[in-house]
Amino acid sequence: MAPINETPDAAVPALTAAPTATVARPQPGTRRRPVRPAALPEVLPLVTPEPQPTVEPSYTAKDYRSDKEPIWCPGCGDFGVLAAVTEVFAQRHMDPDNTVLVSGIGCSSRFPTFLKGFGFHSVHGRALPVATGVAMANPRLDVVVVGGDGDGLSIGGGHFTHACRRNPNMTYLMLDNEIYGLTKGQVSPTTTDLSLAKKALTTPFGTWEWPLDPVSLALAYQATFVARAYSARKQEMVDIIDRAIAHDGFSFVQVISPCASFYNSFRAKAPQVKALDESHDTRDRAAATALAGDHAAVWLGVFYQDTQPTLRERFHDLGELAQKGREHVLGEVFAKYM
Amino acid sequence: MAPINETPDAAVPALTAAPTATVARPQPGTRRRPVRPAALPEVLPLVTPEPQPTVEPSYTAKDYRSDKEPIWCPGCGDFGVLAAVTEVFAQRHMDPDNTVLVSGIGCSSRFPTFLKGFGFHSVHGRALPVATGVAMANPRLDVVVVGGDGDGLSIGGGHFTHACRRNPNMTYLMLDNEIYGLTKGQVSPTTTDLSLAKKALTTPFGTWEWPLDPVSLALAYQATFVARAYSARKQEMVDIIDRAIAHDGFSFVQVISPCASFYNSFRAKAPQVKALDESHDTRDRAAATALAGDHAAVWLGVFYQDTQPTLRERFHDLGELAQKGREHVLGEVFAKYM
Amino acid sequence: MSDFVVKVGGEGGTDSPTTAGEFMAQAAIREGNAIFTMRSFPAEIRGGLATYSTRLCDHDVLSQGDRPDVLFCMNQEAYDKLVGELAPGGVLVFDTDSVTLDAGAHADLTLYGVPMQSLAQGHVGEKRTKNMVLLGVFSALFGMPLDTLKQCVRDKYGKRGEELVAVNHRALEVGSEFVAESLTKTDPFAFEPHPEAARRQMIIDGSQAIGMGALAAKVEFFAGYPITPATDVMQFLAEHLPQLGGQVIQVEDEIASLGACLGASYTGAKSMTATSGPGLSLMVELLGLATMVELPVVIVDVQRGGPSTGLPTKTENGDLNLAALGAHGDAPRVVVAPANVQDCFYDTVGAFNLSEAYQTPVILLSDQSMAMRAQAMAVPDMDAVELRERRIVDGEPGPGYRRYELTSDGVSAVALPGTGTRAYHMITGLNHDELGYPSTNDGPLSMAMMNKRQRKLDAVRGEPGWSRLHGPDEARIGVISWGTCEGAVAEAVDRLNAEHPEAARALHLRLVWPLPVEEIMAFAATVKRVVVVELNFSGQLNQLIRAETLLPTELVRKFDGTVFTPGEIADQLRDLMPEPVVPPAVPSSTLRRRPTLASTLAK
Amino acid sequence: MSDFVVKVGGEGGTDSPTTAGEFMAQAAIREGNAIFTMRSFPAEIRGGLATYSTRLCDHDVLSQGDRPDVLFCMNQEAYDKLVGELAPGGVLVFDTDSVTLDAGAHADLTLYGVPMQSLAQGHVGEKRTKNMVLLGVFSALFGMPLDTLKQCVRDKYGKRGEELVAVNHRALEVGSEFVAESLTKTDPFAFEPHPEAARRQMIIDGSQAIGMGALAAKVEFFAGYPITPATDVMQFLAEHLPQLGGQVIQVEDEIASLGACLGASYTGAKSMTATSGPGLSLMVELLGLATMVELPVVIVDVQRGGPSTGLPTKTENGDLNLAALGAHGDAPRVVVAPANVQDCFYDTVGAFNLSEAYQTPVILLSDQSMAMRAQAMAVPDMDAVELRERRIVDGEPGPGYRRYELTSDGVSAVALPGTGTRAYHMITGLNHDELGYPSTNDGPLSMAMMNKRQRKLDAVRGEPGWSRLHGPDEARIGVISWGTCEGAVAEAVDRLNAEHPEAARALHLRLVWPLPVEEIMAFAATVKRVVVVELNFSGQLNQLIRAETLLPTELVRKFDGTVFTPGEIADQLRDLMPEPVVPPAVPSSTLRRRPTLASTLAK
Ligand SMILES: Cc1ncc(C[n+]2csc(CCOP(=O)(O)OP(=O)(O)O)c2C)c(N)n1
Ligand SMILES: Cc1ncc(C[n+]2csc(CCOP(=O)(O)OP(=O)(O)O)c2C)c(N)n1
Ligand code: SF4
Ligand code: SF4
Ligand SMILES: [Mg+2]
Ligand SMILES: [Mg+2]
Repeated sequence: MAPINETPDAAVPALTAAPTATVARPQPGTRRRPVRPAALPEVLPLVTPEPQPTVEPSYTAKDYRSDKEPIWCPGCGDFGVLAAVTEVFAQRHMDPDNTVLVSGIGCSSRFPTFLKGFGFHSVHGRALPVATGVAMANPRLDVVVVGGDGDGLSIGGGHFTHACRRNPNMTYLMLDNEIYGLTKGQVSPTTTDLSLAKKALTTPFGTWEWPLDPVSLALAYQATFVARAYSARKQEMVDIIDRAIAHDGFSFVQVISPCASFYNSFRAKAPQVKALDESHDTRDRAAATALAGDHAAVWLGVFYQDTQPTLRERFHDLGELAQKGREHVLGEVFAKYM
Repeated sequence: MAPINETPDAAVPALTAAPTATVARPQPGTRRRPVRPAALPEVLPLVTPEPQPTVEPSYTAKDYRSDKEPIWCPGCGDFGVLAAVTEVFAQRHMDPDNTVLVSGIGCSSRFPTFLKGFGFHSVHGRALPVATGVAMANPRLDVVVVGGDGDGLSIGGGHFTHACRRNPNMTYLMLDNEIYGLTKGQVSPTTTDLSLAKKALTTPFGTWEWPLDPVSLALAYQATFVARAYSARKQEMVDIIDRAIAHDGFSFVQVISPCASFYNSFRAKAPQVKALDESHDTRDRAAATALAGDHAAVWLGVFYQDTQPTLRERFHDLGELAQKGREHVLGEVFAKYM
Repeated sequence: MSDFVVKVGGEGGTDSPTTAGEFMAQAAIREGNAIFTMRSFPAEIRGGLATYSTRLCDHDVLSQGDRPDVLFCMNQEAYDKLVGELAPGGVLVFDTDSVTLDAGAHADLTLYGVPMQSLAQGHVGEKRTKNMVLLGVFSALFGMPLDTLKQCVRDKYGKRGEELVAVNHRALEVGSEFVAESLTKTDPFAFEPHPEAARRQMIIDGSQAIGMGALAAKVEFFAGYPITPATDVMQFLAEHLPQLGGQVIQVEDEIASLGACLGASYTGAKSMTATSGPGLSLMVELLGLATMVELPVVIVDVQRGGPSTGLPTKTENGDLNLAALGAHGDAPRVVVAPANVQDCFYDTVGAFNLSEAYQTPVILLSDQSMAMRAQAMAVPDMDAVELRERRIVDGEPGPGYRRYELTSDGVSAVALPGTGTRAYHMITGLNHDELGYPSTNDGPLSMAMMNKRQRKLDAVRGEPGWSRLHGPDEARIGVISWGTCEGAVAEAVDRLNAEHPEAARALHLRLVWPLPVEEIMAFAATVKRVVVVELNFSGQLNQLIRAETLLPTELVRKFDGTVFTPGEIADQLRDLMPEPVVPPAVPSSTLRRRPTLASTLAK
Repeated sequence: MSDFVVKVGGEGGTDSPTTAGEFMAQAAIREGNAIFTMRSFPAEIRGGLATYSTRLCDHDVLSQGDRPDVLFCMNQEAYDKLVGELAPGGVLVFDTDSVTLDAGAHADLTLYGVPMQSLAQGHVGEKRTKNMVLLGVFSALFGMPLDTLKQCVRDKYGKRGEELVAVNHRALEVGSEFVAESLTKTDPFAFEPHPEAARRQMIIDGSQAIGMGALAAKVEFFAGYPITPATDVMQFLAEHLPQLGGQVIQVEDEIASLGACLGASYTGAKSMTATSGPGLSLMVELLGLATMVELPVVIVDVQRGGPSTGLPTKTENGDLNLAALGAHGDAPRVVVAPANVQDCFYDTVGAFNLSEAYQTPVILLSDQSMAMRAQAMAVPDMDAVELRERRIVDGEPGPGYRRYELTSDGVSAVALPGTGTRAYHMITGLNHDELGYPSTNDGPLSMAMMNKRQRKLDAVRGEPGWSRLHGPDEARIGVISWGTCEGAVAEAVDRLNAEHPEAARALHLRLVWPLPVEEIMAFAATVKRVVVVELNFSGQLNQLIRAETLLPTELVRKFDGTVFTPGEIADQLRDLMPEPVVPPAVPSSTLRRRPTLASTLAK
């Protein structure tokens, strides 16, 4: 997503981004498709270009807040994420008129309410399909999806897979508190601590189900930007989310954001989290996968990034292919069936 | 799943299985749960034990066929899988009375129709939840799930994730033809070949979506048995499926089973498939993951296997935990609310 | 006779008004009174205004009543939002430390100011006992024996240590003493203890009652996905079912919930799931499958305000259309709806019975108000609870076994896997033959199977015991209701009959689909005008009744997220009252009467 | 006047009876005749019996007719399964190489044996031209000009080379010559060419027509998931929409389909998805969301036989309940149902118009029979097609922008993201205020919003042009129908009126929800008895009509997976005919009549 005060095709130096190379994934035989050049198309397929409004450069983080006060519990990790997101919006001079926040249902999914911009608070687990429609129909919009671990990995888990492999241009922040917050505390697919699980409402005797790691999944699903941040480490979080929004394609950030009320893991997480080493090569998916599954630490930072054609470019191509030497007006379609 | 002519608790030497060690996955900090001992409980929680009928030892592969002729197209890969499955059933002396085949919708999902036993042909994408209910409610049954790549990775993709991490005792055969067969040819999440995709009905200009690899996903989902077979290599397929059924827990086999009518990839696959090296350590998830993502070949064989508590054992434990020092009759429950 | 409504309002997280209300209700039960409670929660996850209201009544109670007679306000928000609800001549008790009254208002109210905050902090030394101070005040002002409250406190906190009990007892006394020393009672409300009438009863809410009903029906398998206000059912069963040998699993979504239940049911296990509207919407495809393969399963829908995410913490009886008719193609199924906590227990047993006996999915429609409401209920006599079981194949029926045999009652015997029947067969959502195998090209066979499924439902229509009558045998107006409205309807009917004899009578349906048409026609023949009362926008039951009976009904509805009060219904019925001239067209005696459970209401 | 039905049956994979049928139909159009076709497929993925039937008529045609008059059997299975369908006095043409007739049967039929297989193999040298030999036989026996068939063949295969054309032409001649040399025509059926009346028309099926209608409505976004028999709509749009600048995406399931459409619609794009019953069942939750957030979207449901997986290759009009009422809570939405291929085009445009104008989801119910049926249709005059657009905010409305302003017609202006309005707001499935923000504790507001949503629907009820009348102005029997039954109903009505003047008239509804109650009442006032004809088990429209009008309707239904024939309906109507004594109770002239499109039917 390009900041709106630049023309969309200009190259935007990401504020904190590590060098992002165009990495060709291995392509032997017919098993993988050829990689397309990374240039952006000049013409967008669907929406008539609208004049791009510019935002006051004086917008500060708090100007990106709506006038609604968050209804989260005191101490909820989501407050930190909200602060980081508004700061990223400010430093990227994002235009609220051009920003669409999409969410499902959950504490974290209340996010759009508290931001200035356009918000679509849909139903539980369906944020990604909705956001895909938004991003496809108007590729000039900056689309940010926010939701919980339950929303994204339990009821919505089937959509996460396909959003990653389609690579639409949007940023997905999964606010992972390892619990269902809004429904007052049940285990989620990421719940790791057996003793905490026992306090959850529907598993009084605990649960043994193997926890899922969202970063590992995004990597297996071939996402082109995969990162992990921690709600209690703000500047790092700002940097990571900034890079995610700057990424051209689907960017996924697992934000560890503990629930103060039903599964407060701030204390447990603090000693485990560590920033990824500078030397980690974000173009190396295998290394990223190994680090994601590493049990020695909960690594924070950008695990993986590469440049692949986005859904928008693919559909642009498809439109061009379709339009070559074929009917362009309705009458010609009719004529074909006579 | 134990063959029915032995008592369920007896150790069953798998016919062709490599040595399966009890591998403890790494467990640092609170991030992972302790591994439980692998012993099977004596008492099963729910169903009153029924006398276990034994099957005629003279049952041959064809005795496991129902009297319905498959309605598949001539040349369909699924015929080979059917032959292999009946052969495995015969060599394991499985009791049809104790065998439940569960499927969704698709050409491959017609499988239960052609086998002797109990079959539940449910709706598109829901075979795994249904099978989980079957396996939980009567843990003595041998449960085999059969379905397509669309059924299991597209509409049913969200369930696949959770079936793997729950580790119910069942075998899931995904008959992967990289296409939607029953609906006459649309791209599926595993479609790899761009030129074939263009011939698919709903993508006349091709598709660029990154194909999913079922084996990689099952590994990321923490499945305890992950394998790949090829419909045109029967004995190997028999061996793999046999080991899958012998596995105690959730066993996943991707069976490459080309569609003769809409995406005939027999020719393309033949030179790509290769049996995994004998030296591959099936207890090494990282190595398995690397091989699954390998672009040099389509490896066949057992990628990974370990022993973890199954859903059945977990619920047994849970029941024991629950029953310790608590009410065991309804009256005591009532009393608690007075 | 004493009968008044006490409401307590305060900050959910800190004032804990709900705990005060719960002790009030429990003590009343022990003093031989009847109660009817209601809770409300704030939209915030934590904090915000929470309320608890209890109707205290020394005779049987049918509804939550009209407006609160006594209001305790623990903070300013409670005062601002709730004082307008008070009945004329009511009593306002407020925390002088945190509430500022509107100057000059409330001339018609009795006001008692109590420095609850300072009493708790200063005299008890523990701010959090404010709700106990409040209870002490309540005890002294309205005559609730303090010892009974103390005993309730001991029973609840005893195992957590004597100190906790002591500090709470102290707070009760502080409140009570404050009244004795500083207030003079000027209002007419008085609690009347009847300890001699007290029975040992459970105090449970609708969701706990559903859970108990499932245990009583010998449920074996429960799969669910959390959703407000249905999670409590799963929570109850997660705690108790494993101890009785069954299994409870939280799965990845509502589709998986019902899928797993169908799988479990296929092996013969009694299976259940519980959800609310959005979850039921997701289950529609599998509900159709359940009908088609004829698998028993009970689906509890604790209805909340709709449509869509709607009003998750409010109530509505708005899922009837979906429950009865939500299917592609015609997929007959059964819908039952309890009217109160006791029904929640017995109708859950009934739902399992219908489901197993007819091999059909049964949807049980509870709602948020029932789930949030505690009522007293006598411990069920399990010997009197009849359980019905599935028709099962025993032994080996031989190779021609017909899973879907076209029997005269539509019910066919099931061969379960793993039970030695060797009756191999498959079940499928495709049209199938009697053996169970797909058949998609045989029109007469598909019709025969459709008729078979409907035949079962037609038999359910005649199942006895699923309705209740209230009021005289004949009346000018006849009210038909379903869901949570029964109590308010019954009270409204009583009031009208007190004004004019034979003004009104009521028929309350708990089997709502298939519709008991004969019973409705018989009822209609005893009245001049039929009015349907329900808690949704479009009058969903009303439409079904009109379609099946062509009765020119009137509709009284409410759809603001709250339940009816008896007064609201009585007012609307008065407007609809026909002139008391002509006798009913058909003499009621000529119409067959079915036995009803009228007398069991609120017993 | 010529009017007869020709059916061709053979092995789907090898005999290609469908291709023969298609050429027959196309040639008939070019010869100025009207056609009405039907196809059937085997349950097997490949192979099995396939049939194609064409009614050939030198005047307008309303339905597929009753039974085939002429049957071509290309193999034994076709003979075994189809010969019983032939009308008495019909003609059987069979392949003597592969069909053995039942000895002694068929005394009432005209029989022509043709060695199709050997002619194709021996005389043409290409076994696969058997269907062309058949066409040559057809041409010579029934008078279809051979040159026209040849031209059709050239138009289709020309670009694939002269050789292919030549071999097929040769086969046509071989067939035709065989008749001239070896057969003597003894039957009465004769095709009457009217080349002078031929218009240039499209021959398309219902799904192609829906796709074209969407293009005409300027659809911009389509997301879908394959399902029989709806995939054709996606397939059509996948081929054509990208060329007109729109997007088509196949997503992971039906929930994602509707989710993506709602997202696209949120940006202002006209969006559509297409599915069949099982997919619609999965969409129920998001349909409720669409109503709640007031987003336009068109959902096509190509109905197939239900319930559950049911009869995927058969037809039914059984999804009306789900489409109209399938929601938790009350979620008003619009349901329209075309009756023929031409409607499929215009009603799709109409569906988009209603959807955008009223900001509401619109479900369009087509069915398998319409999807599989080719009809001729004049090229639409796009200048005459009116498009209605969403009420959009232009410029900057300022900070108080109310997305859900409570307007008198219920429609509020939308600010789209990215269009410079700066009208920041959110939309949510929760109850919300006029600004769009969640509000879950304000009863009057929730009620106002519910009324707003219903207000829009009430306006839709009055939209003109969504019904058609057939028959005289008054009649003894009045038939109301929806879906694919119209043609058969109209023919049945004509037959009855030919027997007795003013015997029957018909009202066909294409807007089925909200129900046009006034129009139905006006129609009912012109007849003595109202009969509802529909293609499902429970009479879904019938129930809705009864609920809303209390009319004592009769139901004529069919649910074996096939469409009605005119004869079947006529038979049932005769049984229901009331005695022709009393005039209608209300003089019809006193009732307001709405303009209808009766005259446009099948023009
Ligand atoms: C279809 C459906 N099922 C269930 C729910 C209830 N529900 C709301 S939010 C939620 C889970 C919340 O957990 P998560 O997504 O992790 O978000 P959090 O509240 O923890 O931020 C559930 C189960 C719902 N709204 N809709
Ligand atoms: C809810 C629903 N959506 C769509 C369909 C249509 N459908 C049936 S099978 C199928 C996909 C088949 O592909 P796959 O699962 O790969 O099985 P295959 O036929 O290739 O063996 C689809 C889309 C359906 N039956 N139900
Ligand atoms: S419940 Fe947990 S996740 Fe939800 S707002 Fe409260 S602290 Fe945050
Ligand atoms: S369509 Fe393909 S997958 Fe289906 S039966 Fe035919 S060959 Fe097999
Ligand atoms: Mg969470
Ligand atoms: Mg497939």
